[in-house]
Amino acid sequence: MKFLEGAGVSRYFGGLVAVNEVDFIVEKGEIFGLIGPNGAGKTTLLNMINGILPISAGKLYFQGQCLNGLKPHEITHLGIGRAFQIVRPFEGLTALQNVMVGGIFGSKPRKNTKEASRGAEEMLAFVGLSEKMNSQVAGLTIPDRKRLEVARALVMNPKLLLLDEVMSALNPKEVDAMMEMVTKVNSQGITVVMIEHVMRATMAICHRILVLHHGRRIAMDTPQEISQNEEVLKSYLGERFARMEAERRRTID
Amino acid sequence: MAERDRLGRKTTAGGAWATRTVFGVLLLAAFLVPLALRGYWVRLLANVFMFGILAQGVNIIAGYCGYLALGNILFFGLGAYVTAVLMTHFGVPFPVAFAASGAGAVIFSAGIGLLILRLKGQYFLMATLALSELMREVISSLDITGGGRGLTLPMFTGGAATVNNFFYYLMLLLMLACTFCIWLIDRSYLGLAFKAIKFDEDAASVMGINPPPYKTAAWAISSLFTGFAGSAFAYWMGYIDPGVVFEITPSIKMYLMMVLGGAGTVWGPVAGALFIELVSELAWSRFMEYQFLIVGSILILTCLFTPKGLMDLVGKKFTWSLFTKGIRENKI
Amino acid sequence: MKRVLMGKLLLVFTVSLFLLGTVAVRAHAAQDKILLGAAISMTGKFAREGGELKGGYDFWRDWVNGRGGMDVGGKKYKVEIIYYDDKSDTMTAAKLTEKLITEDKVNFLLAPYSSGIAFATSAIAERYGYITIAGAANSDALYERGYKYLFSLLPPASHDFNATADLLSRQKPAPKTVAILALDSLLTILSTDGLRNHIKTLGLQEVYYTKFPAKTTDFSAMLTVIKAKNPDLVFFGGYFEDSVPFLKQCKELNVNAKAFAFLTAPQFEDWVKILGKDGDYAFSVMYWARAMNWKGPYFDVKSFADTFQKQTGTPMRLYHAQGAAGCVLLQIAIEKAGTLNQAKVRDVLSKMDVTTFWGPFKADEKGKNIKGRIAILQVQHGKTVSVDPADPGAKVWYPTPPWDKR
Amino acid sequence: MILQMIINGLLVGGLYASIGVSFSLVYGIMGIINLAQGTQIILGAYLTCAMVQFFHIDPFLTLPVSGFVLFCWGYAIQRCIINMVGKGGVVLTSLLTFGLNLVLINIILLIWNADFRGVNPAYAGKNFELFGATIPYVRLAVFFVAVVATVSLHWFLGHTQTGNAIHASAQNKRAAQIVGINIRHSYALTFAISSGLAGAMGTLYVILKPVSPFSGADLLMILFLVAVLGGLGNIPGALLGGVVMGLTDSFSVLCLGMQYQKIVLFLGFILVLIFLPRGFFGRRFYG
Repeated sequence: MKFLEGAGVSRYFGGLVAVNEVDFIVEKGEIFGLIGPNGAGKTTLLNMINGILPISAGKLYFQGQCLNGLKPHEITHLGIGRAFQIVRPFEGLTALQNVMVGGIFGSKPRKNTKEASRGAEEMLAFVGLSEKMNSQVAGLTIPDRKRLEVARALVMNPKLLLLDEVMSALNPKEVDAMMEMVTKVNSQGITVVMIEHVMRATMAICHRILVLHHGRRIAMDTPQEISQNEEVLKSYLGERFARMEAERRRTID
Repeated sequence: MAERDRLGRKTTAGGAWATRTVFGVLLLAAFLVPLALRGYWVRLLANVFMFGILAQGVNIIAGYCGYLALGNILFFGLGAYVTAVLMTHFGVPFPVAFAASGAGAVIFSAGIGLLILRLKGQYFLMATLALSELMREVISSLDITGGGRGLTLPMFTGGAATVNNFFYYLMLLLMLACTFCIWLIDRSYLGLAFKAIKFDEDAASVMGINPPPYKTAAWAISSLFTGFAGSAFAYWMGYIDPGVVFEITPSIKMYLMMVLGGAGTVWGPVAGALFIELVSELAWSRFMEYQFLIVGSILILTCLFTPKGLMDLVGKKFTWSLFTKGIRENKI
Repeated sequence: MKRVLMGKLLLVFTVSLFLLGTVAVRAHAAQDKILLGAAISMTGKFAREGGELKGGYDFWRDWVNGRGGMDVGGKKYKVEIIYYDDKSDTMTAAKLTEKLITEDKVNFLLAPYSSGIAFATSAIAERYGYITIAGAANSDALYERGYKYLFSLLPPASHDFNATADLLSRQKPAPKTVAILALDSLLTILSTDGLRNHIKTLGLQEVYYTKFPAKTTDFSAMLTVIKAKNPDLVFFGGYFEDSVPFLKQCKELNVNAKAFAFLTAPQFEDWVKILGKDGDYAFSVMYWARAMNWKGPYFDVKSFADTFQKQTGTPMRLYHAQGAAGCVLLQIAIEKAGTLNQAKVRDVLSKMDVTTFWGPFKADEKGKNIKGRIAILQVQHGKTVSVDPADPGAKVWYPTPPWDKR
Repeated sequence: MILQMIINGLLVGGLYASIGVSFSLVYGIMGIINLAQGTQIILGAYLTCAMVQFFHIDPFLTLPVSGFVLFCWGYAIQRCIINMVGKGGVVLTSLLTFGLNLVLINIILLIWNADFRGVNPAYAGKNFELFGATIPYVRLAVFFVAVVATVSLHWFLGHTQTGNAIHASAQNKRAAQIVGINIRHSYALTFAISSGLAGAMGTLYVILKPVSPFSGADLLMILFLVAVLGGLGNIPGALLGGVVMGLTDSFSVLCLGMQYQKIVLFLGFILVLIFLPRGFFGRRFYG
């Protein structure tokens, strides 16, 4: 039984094919990277995994159960947590309440508020937001919001955590902190699927990477292999690596 | 000494004591009003309470859940007609008809809610408006409701003072019950679920909330109290016709009250109802020709400067930047 | 927490402001004044009718004060009227009626416009034992509730159309078929229901009947159906805003009948003005017409219209007269009773058999005016002419020529 | 009779469509439900009445004037007021436009009082026969003007630079700003076009039917129905929505009777919402 498996997963928007017959397998316990240029269908794929978008064709299996046709909350209750790319906290609530929503509703028998409140506080401490627990999220900075987003997903005790660009718009120091956090989460036995444009982080912490281009899978391999895959280099990495290389040389010189 | 309630909001022991005192005094005053004031003011206040109930009704579905049920007057009319039909054609006593009105409204809203609450906000808004128009037309074309001729309910026996006091207390208690209900919701997981749905329905469902049952529950509660208010109104007025109970103006007025007082707050809509009715009263008696201008301007100014309601402003230091905060946040 | 506390304080503030309002009571009427109160539609859907009613009340007040006031038990009282706008809204009207009684402590109430509103206000007046002389609310159902303090100036609404049917059935060539259209509202349904029963006695055949919903502005589909039925007479039970588009669309679709009969709409100047010569030949129900030539204690029909014109500078219209007539009736009853006591004035009213410039008044036990009469007008050359009873030299124009031959 | 019914339906539908289009435009571009739109139409109607009364000109000639006045009013309102709450969401903007609606009603009341107004030019009601059906000239002209307005609006949005700018603002606010589109201006322009159209339609409306300051509320329901049936924000869709509504009106009277006309209409509308929430065309075009 595979942990998470996609077989010929596709999504059409009218005539537009956003995700085109993608096959992939995520093993239990790994950090699985998802990369590709803008519009490659990465977020669409995640949206299908947790049920926000219906799957147009193909099948998705999580621990042997078919995800096709399930509602988002049902998928969440199976143990899949999600952090959004454009952070979507509930603006009118405090940070603590935001996390509590996940705490209360994230698992099948609903938790009571007291228990959830305690769990949420712990989770906020874990991501380093204890001090801002009671402030309205509208006032939080971007890095804080990203942390909150991760906390909201984690508090549901997921078996699988979907992270959508949690490191974009962070400075190098903050990226380091976030990388550390992701590996820490992973070391607790939570499988992670992450979309990330910050190649430094992806290459460093992912065990395997799936590369999408125009909705098609063009590679799925270890970071090492990916960085040498010709097609990947041509369509996506090339440009970035060239830039990275150039930068590296400049610093060396 | 800061403590926290179950949802992690800070409360202060001293503050709570002072609040309770003020609250108790107000409540007591509200119960004693009919002893001190004359007919008109009792009626006026009963009217305010009725709008308080209606505003609280939309507060649950729109203020908490973010679903703009612009046609919520539908349940008011439904409640009024259930009561009127039961009392005139079946000789049912008022308390029974009253209960039946609430039940009717809930059954209707729950049934139809499962269908139309799948719609996104703006479509839901129009669907409710169309529903209330549809209900008006259906009632107009039925025989049992008297059609466009309306229905005359049995008279409430007793003198003018008895009648006024009865409806005053009925409306007051209904409003308090409704507010208490919202207070309970606000403190419980339901309130969190409602607000999560309001702010971002997709995110809410990813966090394990199944929106449709929650939305339907919110609308059902909303319709329950609105239906009760309609039932009491019908008995109070003694005559109803479709034009009276499905009027669109009150429908809009209750939104004005909710937003002015503060959408998604426990007491805001009640404060809004009090404020609006007071202003209307002043506007009517002094500036008859400018009444729409005044009410309209208040509405515009509210939207511009206090989009979160008056309750959001109290206790804050008044500065220019607070004054223009709404505009700074919302302008394009 | 401070915020919540402040919230409560705001509430306290609002409440006290509110209570302050109660203290700011109107300066009470001096002893030698009679205070009357009226909650009337100055805005909203009945603004036009309400406005005219108010004009009539104002005229009567100025007139009576010009004579030195009302004579009650040998003492002259000046008259003052407090007005509120009920916005054509039942709930507001009820509230304001209660305000007039309990806050302003008026001596007598003057009636609002429309049966729907009168339902609510008369219920309140009844509880406080205040008389309502409904000048412009004649729905039969109003008077079936067993109220003691409610009187109607007009004959019951269910008879509204009957006189027109009588008149038209006497014309040559005799009409045979009738189409009846009714706006779905209290008064219009009552009058068309009455008519539907009445035409059977006249040997007319109903070929088409329909109710139409309020706020209908497009009748073209309905007119297409009517055209196929080709009725001799069309009775249209609707108000101003319904009848104007109806008649325009009749012309557009070339639908013609031997006669078009309306309720009170065509007697409004604007109706004739908007429709121009397309309005000619239309029949209108009128509760009062100069040709009726009633003679009353203070005015007869003609002198009332002249005095009104002279005193106010505006031409007299139906609801002016209706409003003033209600006041005059009240005045007669009060002066006859010689007291301001509601119950005693009420007793006088219920037994009174009197003819004013408005016509005869005699209430049955339910308060309906059983002696009320109806006149019929027809629009001729862009003016309303009374054809039954007939103005001097007036003739009924019948049948209506085709639209392109007018 | 069937032919006459179809023609009636089409002609009424044309009028419905033309007033629905202006509403749909504002919703499609800015996501604003303009509750003042009905009263804006009424304002246009009153302007026409006033001009006809003072200058004794043909009502059709007043069309550009009432259109222009409302255009300026619309621009000012959006630029100075509605833009200020633009990001506040549908609740806030709806309430704001409702406030505007009340203010407008009061302005009309102060200038013209509560009377019904109408114009009735000499040629109103003239008609001709075609295959046994009666067709009134004025309605045909109104239908024609409405269709021309809708089509040219559609063309304007699709084929001119300004139109493209408006279009872009609807698609992606941020991106439009980046490429140098003054989004405040293009929003104001959109609203102005919508108001101008409303003013012009007011002229057409009052030639057919009398209006009072409170008629706006009744029109608003028609606006909703037409715009939603065609798909919110979809201009050719609104045209179709109007025609479908007109035909429904006609045939419900023929088949069931006048009394049930509105029941059929609203029931149909709710069913469409439930089963085809994006209208007949979906929201392919704007927003």
